[in-house]
Amino acid sequence: MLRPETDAEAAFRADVRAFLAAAIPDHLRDLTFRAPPQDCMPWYRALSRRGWIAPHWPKAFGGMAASPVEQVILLEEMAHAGAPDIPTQGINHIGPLLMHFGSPAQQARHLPPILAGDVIWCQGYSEPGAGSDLSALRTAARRDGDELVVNGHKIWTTWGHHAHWMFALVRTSSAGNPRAGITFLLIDLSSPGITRRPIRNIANDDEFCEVFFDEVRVPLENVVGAVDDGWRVATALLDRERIQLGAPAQALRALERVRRLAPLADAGLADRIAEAELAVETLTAAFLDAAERFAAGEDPGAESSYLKILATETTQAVLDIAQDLAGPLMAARDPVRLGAPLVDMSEMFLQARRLSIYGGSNEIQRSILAERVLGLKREAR
Amino acid sequence: MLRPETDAEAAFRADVRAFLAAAIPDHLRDLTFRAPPQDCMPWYRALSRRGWIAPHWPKAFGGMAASPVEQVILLEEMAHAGAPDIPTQGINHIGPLLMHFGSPAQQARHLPPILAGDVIWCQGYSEPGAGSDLSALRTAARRDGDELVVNGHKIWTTWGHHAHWMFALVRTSSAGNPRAGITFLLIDLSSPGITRRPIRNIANDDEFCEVFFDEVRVPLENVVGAVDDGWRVATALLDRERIQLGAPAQALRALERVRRLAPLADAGLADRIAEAELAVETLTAAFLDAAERFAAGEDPGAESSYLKILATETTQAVLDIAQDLAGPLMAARDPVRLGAPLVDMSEMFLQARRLSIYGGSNEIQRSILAERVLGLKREAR
Amino acid sequence: MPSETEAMLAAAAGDLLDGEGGVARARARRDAGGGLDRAVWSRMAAMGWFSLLLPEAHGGLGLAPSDAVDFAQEIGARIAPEPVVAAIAAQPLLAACGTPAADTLLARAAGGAAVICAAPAERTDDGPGSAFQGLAFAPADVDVALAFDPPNRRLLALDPAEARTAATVDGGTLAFLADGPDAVLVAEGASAQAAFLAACDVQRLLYAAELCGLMARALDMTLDYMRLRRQFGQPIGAFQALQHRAATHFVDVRATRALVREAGRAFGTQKQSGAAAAAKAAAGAAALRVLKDCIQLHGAIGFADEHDIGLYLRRAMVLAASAGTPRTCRAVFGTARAAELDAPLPRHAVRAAGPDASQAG
Amino acid sequence: MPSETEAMLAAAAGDLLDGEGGVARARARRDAGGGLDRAVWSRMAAMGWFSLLLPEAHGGLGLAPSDAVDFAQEIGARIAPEPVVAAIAAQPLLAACGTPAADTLLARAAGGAAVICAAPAERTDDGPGSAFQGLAFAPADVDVALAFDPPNRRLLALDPAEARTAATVDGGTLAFLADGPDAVLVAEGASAQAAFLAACDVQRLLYAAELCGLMARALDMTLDYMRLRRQFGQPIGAFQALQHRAATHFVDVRATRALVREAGRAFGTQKQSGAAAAAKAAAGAAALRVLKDCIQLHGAIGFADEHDIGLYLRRAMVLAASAGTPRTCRAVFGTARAAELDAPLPRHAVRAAGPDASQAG
Repeated sequence: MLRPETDAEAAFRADVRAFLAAAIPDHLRDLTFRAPPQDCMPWYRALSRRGWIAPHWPKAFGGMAASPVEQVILLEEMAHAGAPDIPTQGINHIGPLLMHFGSPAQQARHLPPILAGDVIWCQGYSEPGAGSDLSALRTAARRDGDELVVNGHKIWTTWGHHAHWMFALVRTSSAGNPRAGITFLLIDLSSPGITRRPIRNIANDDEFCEVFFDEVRVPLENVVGAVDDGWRVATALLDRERIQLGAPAQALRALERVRRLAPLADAGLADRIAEAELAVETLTAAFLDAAERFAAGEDPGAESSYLKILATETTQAVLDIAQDLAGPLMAARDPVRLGAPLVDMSEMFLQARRLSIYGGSNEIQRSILAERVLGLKREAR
Repeated sequence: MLRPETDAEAAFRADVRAFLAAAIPDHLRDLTFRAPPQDCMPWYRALSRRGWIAPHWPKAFGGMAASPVEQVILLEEMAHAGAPDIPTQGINHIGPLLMHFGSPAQQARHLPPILAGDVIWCQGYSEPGAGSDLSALRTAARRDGDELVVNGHKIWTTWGHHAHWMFALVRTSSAGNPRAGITFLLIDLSSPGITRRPIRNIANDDEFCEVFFDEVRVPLENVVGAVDDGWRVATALLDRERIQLGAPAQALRALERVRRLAPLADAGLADRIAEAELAVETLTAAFLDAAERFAAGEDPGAESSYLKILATETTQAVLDIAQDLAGPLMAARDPVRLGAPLVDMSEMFLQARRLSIYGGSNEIQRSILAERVLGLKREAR
Repeated sequence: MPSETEAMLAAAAGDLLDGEGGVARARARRDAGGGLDRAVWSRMAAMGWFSLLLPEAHGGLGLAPSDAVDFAQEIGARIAPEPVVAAIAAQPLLAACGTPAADTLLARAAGGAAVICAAPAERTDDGPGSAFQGLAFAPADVDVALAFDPPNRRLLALDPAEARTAATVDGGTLAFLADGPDAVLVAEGASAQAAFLAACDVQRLLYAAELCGLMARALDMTLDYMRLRRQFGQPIGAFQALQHRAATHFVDVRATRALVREAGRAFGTQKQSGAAAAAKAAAGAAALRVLKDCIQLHGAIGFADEHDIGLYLRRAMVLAASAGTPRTCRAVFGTARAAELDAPLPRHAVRAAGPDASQAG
Repeated sequence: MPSETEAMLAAAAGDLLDGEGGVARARARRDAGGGLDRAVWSRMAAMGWFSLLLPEAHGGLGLAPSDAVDFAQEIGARIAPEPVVAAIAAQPLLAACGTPAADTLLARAAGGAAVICAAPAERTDDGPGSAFQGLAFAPADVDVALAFDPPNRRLLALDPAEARTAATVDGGTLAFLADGPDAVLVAEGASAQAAFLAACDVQRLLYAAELCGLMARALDMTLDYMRLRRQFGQPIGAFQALQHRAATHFVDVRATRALVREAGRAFGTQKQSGAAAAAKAAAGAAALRVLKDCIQLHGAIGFADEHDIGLYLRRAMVLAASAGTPRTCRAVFGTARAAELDAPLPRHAVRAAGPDASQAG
């Protein structure tokens, strides 16, 4: 962050830094992957007790109502301290959505456990036949009394096998436009009829899974918004999501890798290191700008697709630089300490492939920008 | 070129180098732009007298039937010596086409003056409404006795205002498929009814022009192939053209700029210089490979689109490196000699914008590759 | 989000430049072979443009550099050929010197009578065989260029008309400033150096802003073209491969603008020099990236001089080269960042007076 | 255009590897946590794979390195996990040494009984605080690694089982070879150095070929996927933005393959080391570029381990890091090229014996 900090912000940074130095358990420090929830929930709860688990939540819902600058300070210090990446589906996704679209009962039931770290959420959007094209989803729910009965198959569900609840899109009607007839549903994953199968990713972690639904009964009170109106709810979620997908969380973690490898650099790599610093500083500025506009009441709308592209491709570009710095050890899977710096970036490099695929692939984001923001007309088909 | 040269090839290289050292007039040496034909025709004729004007033409038509290796030797030495870029529409385009599709009378009439440097040709394909989409062309020719009468408007005609003859595509029928009803025509530009207007390019050179046709009478004997069959003739030309568009002529000239600026480089730029050398070596290898396959009888076909992309984007990438090397003088239009090296690349940088637009834009080439070589099905529209 | 002052300044800049003829002026100057339009310059001076950053005590508007970011974007959007940014940086520099020579120059500059610019250090160490030991480059059509001689810590006033020159791709002329018998000593010592380096920072920030305005407008022109131009029976903007490239440029433009604004906020702190260099590095590189593809997206007409997009590319080359190329500025930023990372908390103290060695070379 | 020998060799390699299980072997080894399948290794040895380049006088096939380019491509296409290339380079190296120690090792290697590899110099000068002064990296599951100690010009035989190790992303294990009490001196002096450097050149060329085969197959897999996978009612290969990226990768794959073949022709000339480094630099960089986007073009399934494309990316990382990263190899090539440009005609004399200083560090 280039701007000067106020005294209060500087004090906050010092506070965060001191807390992180003391509070991060050694076995969770400097991880290059997202640790499974059971490993990092103690850390989640420690942040929660300190009041820093939900920086961007309003105070009314138990958040810290952090300013964008405070959010960046937290992210910078967490990256610098090597804090682990925590599950964010509750904090960043379903939490803010319930604040806007949830009933008071839904809010009262679901928000406190998210803050406390007692419940882990996962997102049930993608299906084998509906990835970037969510409107093609086929997991169906039929009405039966006060319940919806769900049958189908979700995939690429991050931490789905560790989660307690899923927020999902299900088809409740097949009439009309494929985007109509979709319902936004909260599903208790301990319900009978649910089978979960972990999927190993290319970095060899079981980070996501498939979830099969066989006559799973979900009470109607778990519908967010109205039945058949889930597309609107989810789209709003996607827009909000994109602001947090644009936070420099991963990019700062990647930059930390570059900084630690910097002592290995010859003169020819100094420019590459400066490129990495500059790229992350640019992303940070873009996030601050967007978050401040959003905080001031502007609708992020489709334009914020640009942040998601920027954040994910910045992270990947920074890890390419880390790869250059690692030299002949770029393919080492184990952390290797040959001299002073620890070479430990290949797992993060592999994990980062996910960033431009998930959360709406960057291809989809570019098409959204082109069509909705730049006014470039789509081909008639 | 990485391969070893035979004794004969090494002798040829020495011969070329000695000739170039003596024969290039000083005022034509090290130009960063394509000099107007009237300036460089003496050099064209000097090469012609030496027998090196048409390296890839067969001996039967007065060429030197040079092997691909000899062609590369010529290009490498010409770039190294700072030889000027000569008009190539006759040598590379209409000449080879007439060898395949021209009548004996057309060959006898047109090939010797191309070799001698007595006649300059230009290409009349593009029109204001038909750039990448040549099938949309509207310049029309109607039959009147033994003549075709041409009306219309060609644009982006390189050296059109200096040329004696144009080979053009004109519409002779508007029935059926837009690619049918096109005729390939040789037009004497001294015919009555032709108006030419030079167009200045972004490097401030009058390198191309518009040509207007108002009731221009062209004898039927100037049709190449059959009336209404011009698309086939021109497409074959495009395929052959692409092989020469893939020659490392421009890339080697750009690399020469990098080499001359290399003394200005700090340690951080050594890798960039090696990148430039490597990129041009890669292009050279690709050209040799394709030219040898072509010489052995393989049809270059659509696949050779890849060479055009590679050659033009390599040249542009090398000039980006030259720009980095030029540092604060990257925007100097005048050649500047501050220390030992002459900084003189901005005009070449601007001229190189053309490469990825002309000769079938690189977007078109990528679509050709995707559809015809990679088997990726086009969207139904 | 720009303040009211910033927005007013920017709007006034746009109005004046549009009233003078907009982009056509850049073309006209190029066609005329360079030269400054003194009448336009006087009107700019009368609007107070060159004393925006001059302290109020000296008769200026006393604004912060960040207040001029949007203003500079408007200049860039219209590729105005005048050395506005260099002139803006000169006045606070002269005011900070406080010497009689500086006061005399400041008086000449104030009314727009004399065109006085700060010329950032671009010392070219040519090595053996060099005929030139230069201090800096400056537009050739200014009356006085202020350049700094680092080894002797002297701020010099030089006449570019006496210098070697070379044409630039935008139709301007660059003077290679060297110390010589005609050089006038304006000030010297550490405080002169600090003031000069601050003027360099101002230029980097505002050139970066100018580049942002330039590339944003160039992209808008390109999008307009993509919506209108038809090929294969459709507007070319309908083709997904082009759409995705346009989206990439939109990301570049937006993000760079955010960085430049953010860098403006660092002025007056320790981070000023690093931030200004970061902004200039990012904007120079992004503008070249975006403009090269804007030409390509225009196709053949983009390569024709008659279309304005080529003027934007050429101006981008000149601005990217001014006051530090992207590589030079990345090096300054990288060095500043490395020093910061070594420093203990708090990272953000108010900037101490004194020269920044990383920029002196 | 490959000769008949080259084509036969390549076809035989493909047949053997397909018969052993193809890509599934790479996955199986990864799942098993590494380790060499000695039975497969013996069958490769029985086919003469490791003595392809061994002179006929020593019982080898006496082929030129360029003859093995297509062969290595077939290995890369199937991401065979064995250190075939390093073993191929070891035998002519041992033959060139001519010492009793070398002859003993050669005899052990010949039948495939011992897995003996040349380990290219990757000396890591770790600076202060380092616990390790390494000579080279080698696969941990070989019996003997041949490494060179440049300051003392000694070719050493080392046992990787005695070395520190680290897992690699493809499931293999890398040993960090250091001089130590168990090192066996194989040969020394200038001729040993020249033979070792030639073995490095062979590895660079053949790793480059392996990378070519790998990326060509990965692109084919991606194109297959693009033709089948449907989104928005169409195969994703119908989307122009993806088509153009696939076309870019096709260009990369074709051009790199041409360069690697061309580099093979330089063996035996002065240009050998530069050409081998050029091939390795280009292939390593291109493979990483292409593979990263192959994952992206596959979308979510590309990020899942169950799809083979991820195995290709991981193998590409290992091969790109072997015998010189792209940056290291560009530096070697750049230095060689600069020396060539300074040299007078003829540029292409037959290579003089003797070490190439650019590679010794």
